[in-house]
Amino acid sequence: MANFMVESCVKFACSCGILNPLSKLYFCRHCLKIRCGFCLCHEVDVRFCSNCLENIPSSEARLNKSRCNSCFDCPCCHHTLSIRATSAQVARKSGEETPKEGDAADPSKVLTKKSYYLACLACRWSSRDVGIPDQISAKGAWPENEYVYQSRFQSILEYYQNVVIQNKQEKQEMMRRKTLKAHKFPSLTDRTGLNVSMIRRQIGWPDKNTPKITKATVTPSKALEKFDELPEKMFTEKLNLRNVTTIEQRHGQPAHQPFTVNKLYPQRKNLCIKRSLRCRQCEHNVIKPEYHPGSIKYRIQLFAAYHVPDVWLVSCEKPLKAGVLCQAVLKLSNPTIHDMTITIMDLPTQDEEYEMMEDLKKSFEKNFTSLITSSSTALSTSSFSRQTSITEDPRLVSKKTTADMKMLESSFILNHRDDSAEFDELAENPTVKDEHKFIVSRKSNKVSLKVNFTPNGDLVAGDEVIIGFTMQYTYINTVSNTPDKKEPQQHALTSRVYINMGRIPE
Amino acid sequence: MELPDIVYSKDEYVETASGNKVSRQTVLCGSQNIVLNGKVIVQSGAVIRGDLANVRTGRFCVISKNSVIRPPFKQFSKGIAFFPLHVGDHVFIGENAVVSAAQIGSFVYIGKDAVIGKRCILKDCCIIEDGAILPPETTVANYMRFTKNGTMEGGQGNPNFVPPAMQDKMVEFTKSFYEHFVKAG
Amino acid sequence: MDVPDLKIYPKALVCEESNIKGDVIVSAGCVIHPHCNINAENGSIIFGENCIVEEYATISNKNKSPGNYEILYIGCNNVFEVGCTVEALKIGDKNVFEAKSIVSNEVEISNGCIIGAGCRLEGKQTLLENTVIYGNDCLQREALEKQGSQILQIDYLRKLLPNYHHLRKSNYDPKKIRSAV
Amino acid sequence: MPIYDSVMQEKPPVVLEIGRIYTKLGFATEATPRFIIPTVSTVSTTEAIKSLFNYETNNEFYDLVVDFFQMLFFKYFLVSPKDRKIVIVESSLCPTIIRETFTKALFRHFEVSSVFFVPLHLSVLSTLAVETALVVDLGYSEGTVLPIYSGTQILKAFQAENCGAQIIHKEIKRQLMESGVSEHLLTEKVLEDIKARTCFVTTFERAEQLRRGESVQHPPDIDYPVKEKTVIVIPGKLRETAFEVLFSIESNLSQMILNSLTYCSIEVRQELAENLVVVGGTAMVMGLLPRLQSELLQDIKFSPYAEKLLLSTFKIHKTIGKANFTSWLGGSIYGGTDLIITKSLTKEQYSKISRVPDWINLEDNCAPAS
Repeated sequence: MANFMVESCVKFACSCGILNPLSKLYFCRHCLKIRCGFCLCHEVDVRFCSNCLENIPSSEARLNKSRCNSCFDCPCCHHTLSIRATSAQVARKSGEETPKEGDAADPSKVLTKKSYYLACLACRWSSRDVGIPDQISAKGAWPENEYVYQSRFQSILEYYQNVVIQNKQEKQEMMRRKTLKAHKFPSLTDRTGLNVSMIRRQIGWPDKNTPKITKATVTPSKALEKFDELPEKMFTEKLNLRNVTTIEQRHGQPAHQPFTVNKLYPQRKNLCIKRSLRCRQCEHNVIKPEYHPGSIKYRIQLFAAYHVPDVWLVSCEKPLKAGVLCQAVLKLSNPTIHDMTITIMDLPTQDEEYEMMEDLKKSFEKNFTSLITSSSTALSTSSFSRQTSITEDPRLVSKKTTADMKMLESSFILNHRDDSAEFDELAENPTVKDEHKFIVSRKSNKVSLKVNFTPNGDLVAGDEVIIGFTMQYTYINTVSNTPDKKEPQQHALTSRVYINMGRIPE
Repeated sequence: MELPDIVYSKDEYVETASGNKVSRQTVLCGSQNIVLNGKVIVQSGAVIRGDLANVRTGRFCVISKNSVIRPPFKQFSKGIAFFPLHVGDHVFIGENAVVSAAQIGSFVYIGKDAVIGKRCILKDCCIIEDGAILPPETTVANYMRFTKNGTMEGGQGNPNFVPPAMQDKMVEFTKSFYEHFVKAG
Repeated sequence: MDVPDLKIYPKALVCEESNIKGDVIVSAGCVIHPHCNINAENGSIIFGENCIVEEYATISNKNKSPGNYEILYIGCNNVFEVGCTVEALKIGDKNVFEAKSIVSNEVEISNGCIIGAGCRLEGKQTLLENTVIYGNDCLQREALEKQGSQILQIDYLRKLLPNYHHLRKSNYDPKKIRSAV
Repeated sequence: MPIYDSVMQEKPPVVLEIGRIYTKLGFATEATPRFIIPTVSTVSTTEAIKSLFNYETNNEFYDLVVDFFQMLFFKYFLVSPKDRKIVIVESSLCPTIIRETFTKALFRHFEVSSVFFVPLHLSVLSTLAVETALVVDLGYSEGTVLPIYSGTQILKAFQAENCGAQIIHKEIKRQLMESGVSEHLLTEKVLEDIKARTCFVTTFERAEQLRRGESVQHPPDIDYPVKEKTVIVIPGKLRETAFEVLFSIESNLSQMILNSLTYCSIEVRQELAENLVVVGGTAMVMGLLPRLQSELLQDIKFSPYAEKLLLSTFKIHKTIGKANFTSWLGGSIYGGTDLIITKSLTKEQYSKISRVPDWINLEDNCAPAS
């Protein structure tokens, strides 16, 4: 209703204690708790290219270093490059190189051929700037800059991998020898190694003598005594700043980090992802987007705004004065299709808040102990991939209220949402007979109410006036996670609401 | 806070049968080529260049003050061609924005002073920040936010940058903008 | 709206709804879109051939000393895109001022430059030829590739715009102007 | 089939080197980092951009770290952090709070399966395939020296001084302000850009001349546009002398190295001096290595080093790849071996002790009483 780009003055406390506007909160249907981006587990769901919107499966993404196959970024300004087509005139005989357009050739022998180059429409960089030849096909094989140290790195890596394995084998060998020595009767036959192979066969290990890895070798780097001195022209020649790359441009190509702009090569575009969010407590998804990169739909979308009544600040008496009673009008709306009974209560005291945190921790610890017992077989990485474990500690709410709010004397009903009502010409007002005094008006699933509060006496000019309350509401759970309970269950849920009423004027 | 009412005088705006509210101070060039699909607000000073190519907007769009909607052109070897510009439903275009996109999806928020370069494609549910500059032919994917610094952030499922329920938010926002855009008296 | 000091060459296209003040000469082949602001109250502005001025573009001759009457010469084939603000001292040929770019009044623009969308250029300086100003930090680089000409766009607009807009009539004899300049 | 192969194919470990200003990140067994990005975090609650190490309270730091890792995994790595193996390249003298916070965020918030801390200086050696070297790391806030002999860090010879980018930026700022450039133009970003694009380390001979106060023909001045605002002149003198602070009295790179050598035992000094390796972003500036060598050869002739050290040659290794990611590369090698399985701190271990075992902590550093 309000402009969502402006920071909302109404914040809800998540179960973990962090304040967020309702639009950033989620509602786990299974725990019946509010969750926020911080206390949910994020997972990479779908990888796609944000330019060509092609879905890229994870195996392919890994193969391509999670970059797009067809889209490129400008090495100069990091904007996406566009593929431009030109029709170049090619002499019929030499069909390989595409000369520049201007080349005048015998018209009888030429043939117009389409060729492509990459151009940036933001900074006007083009692949011709650095001498990359135009390609014949739009998805041309754009040359990749070869990394000179690739093979050297590979040999070093292999060397160390072997060294580590060798060490490990030696250690095992040692252990084996040690245990053999523990035998009371030294076996004379063991010297031949026959026993070993027999035992190996019994265990079911491959019948090979311990695969002795040939001692890996790598030529260690040689330190140099002579270096290239600074070129003399450094001191005399004028440096053209526009030919020198910026740090950002260098870091855009980590492998080469060129100093001059003529070595900037187009970079394959990094992919984007869609995330799914999972409740850490019950392991259910609260958000799961549709696979297709172009889709804006969700397969699971448990936004808090669909389940928790939202609160708006409609108006507030101004100016706010410290220690003086003030009145404000709030509006509540019911997003569900069931009537809600709302009770406005005091916020929990600090002790109660600590207690809540302890409870939350305990519910996690239960899960956690199960992890310890089950994962006694450590090392296996896959076996406990789907288990809850140590998680975030809940926190105290960071904002403190700076006003005393008078609680409403009774609870009230918030009517359910009725989509068809919007189209009804006759906006009939269901007049409730014994309407509470604090209710200003009702309109379909919304209620406006008056609240009174007194900003704390010790507030000075410029201080924020924050009121807070606990809103208890009845919630009908239509999907029960136990199959035997078909009846929708009614729960009384609470959420803590903090409203920033504005500042004490100067 | 709820959106405050924006009150306009009776003489300033023309309301069409389909509920479009168009300021008399707008410049609708080639108005026969402009289609506003209902409940669209076009505020004063806005320029829509229907003369260059067709412009079509969906329902519940807001085209704010002094913004320019200008169909893009592309240069070919033999000449240039202007492309029609289609805007989806529930799109907000901020003040002083310059829009030369080829296509704008639904539930898109374009901040004030933004520049959408030629032939850009804005997919559904994306946000262009105030003052952001989109170079020509940029594609902004769903649930992406193009920032003032020129980066793209967000993505579907990311709790920050773009509200996860962007569709609902934009519907709510443009509808209430329309409801609060009221005639004086 | 009648501007006595506005001189329009034949074959130039000036929309009636454009906002032109002061002494302005529009050479042949120029296209002045509606709702642009050309302010020559401090000193006259002369457009070279084949310039395009788009909506909400503001071109003003911000001559510092009012007594000293200086002319803002704008070369040929310049494009002033939507919402740009240009107060440069001097503008050469084949420049593009992209949407919402701002060039302040101490800058001289040579030829073939592109001031990117939203970029600002302030402070006393002369842009070298083929400079591109781009990005948030208004970085500079040199365009190596030749930029495409705007002639095709002008040809198209010349055919299109008369169908939709009222145009100001050309009121100047080119031969006389040539001797004057 | 060695275990690492299968692990690698499934989920290659991610390798991070989180520097003061730039973070290097990529996957293990890859020859270059995938990205080098500024170490800044977008605070999720306010969407403000903040430097990771610019924090007031530990809790704030934790939140910054969480947001930072969030960005790394979901914007750059594009893999779910859950049950992933992490390699972090870090100085062995990295403050405990940083290490603890990283680990806590990774285990508690991201539920990674293991974290492997690789000592920064040690990891550099693996990229050279040598066992002995004196590693000089020139970062942003400081330069550090740590000799390593036969794969063992000689920690008592560790040296740190403010020979980093920060002091150079300060010097550039000082000189430019002297020449009349107003301070508000000289943001950290501008200073860095001036340094990287125009400055270099001059030759030893010229530096000597400058020190003696002789006049030298400086390289040409450069007109430098500061964003959109104005154009300033970078004097040739600045270009040549900005890096001289690294060889000044207050913070001297060569003396730092020589000091470190004096702390080493006499029999290893020669070998260390012939195996210098300089890494870090500041090491990439043109002309640094020849200059450093000449400075070393000069300083060794004078007291106090002439008496203590009997060295006549200094040799410097050429790093594979660029010097600013050499230590990351070491992490990539370490993460590519079986050590990732044997030497990492696993989730189970962490959940028992809730802290990172460190050599500095006696509880981890004493032989178990038997």
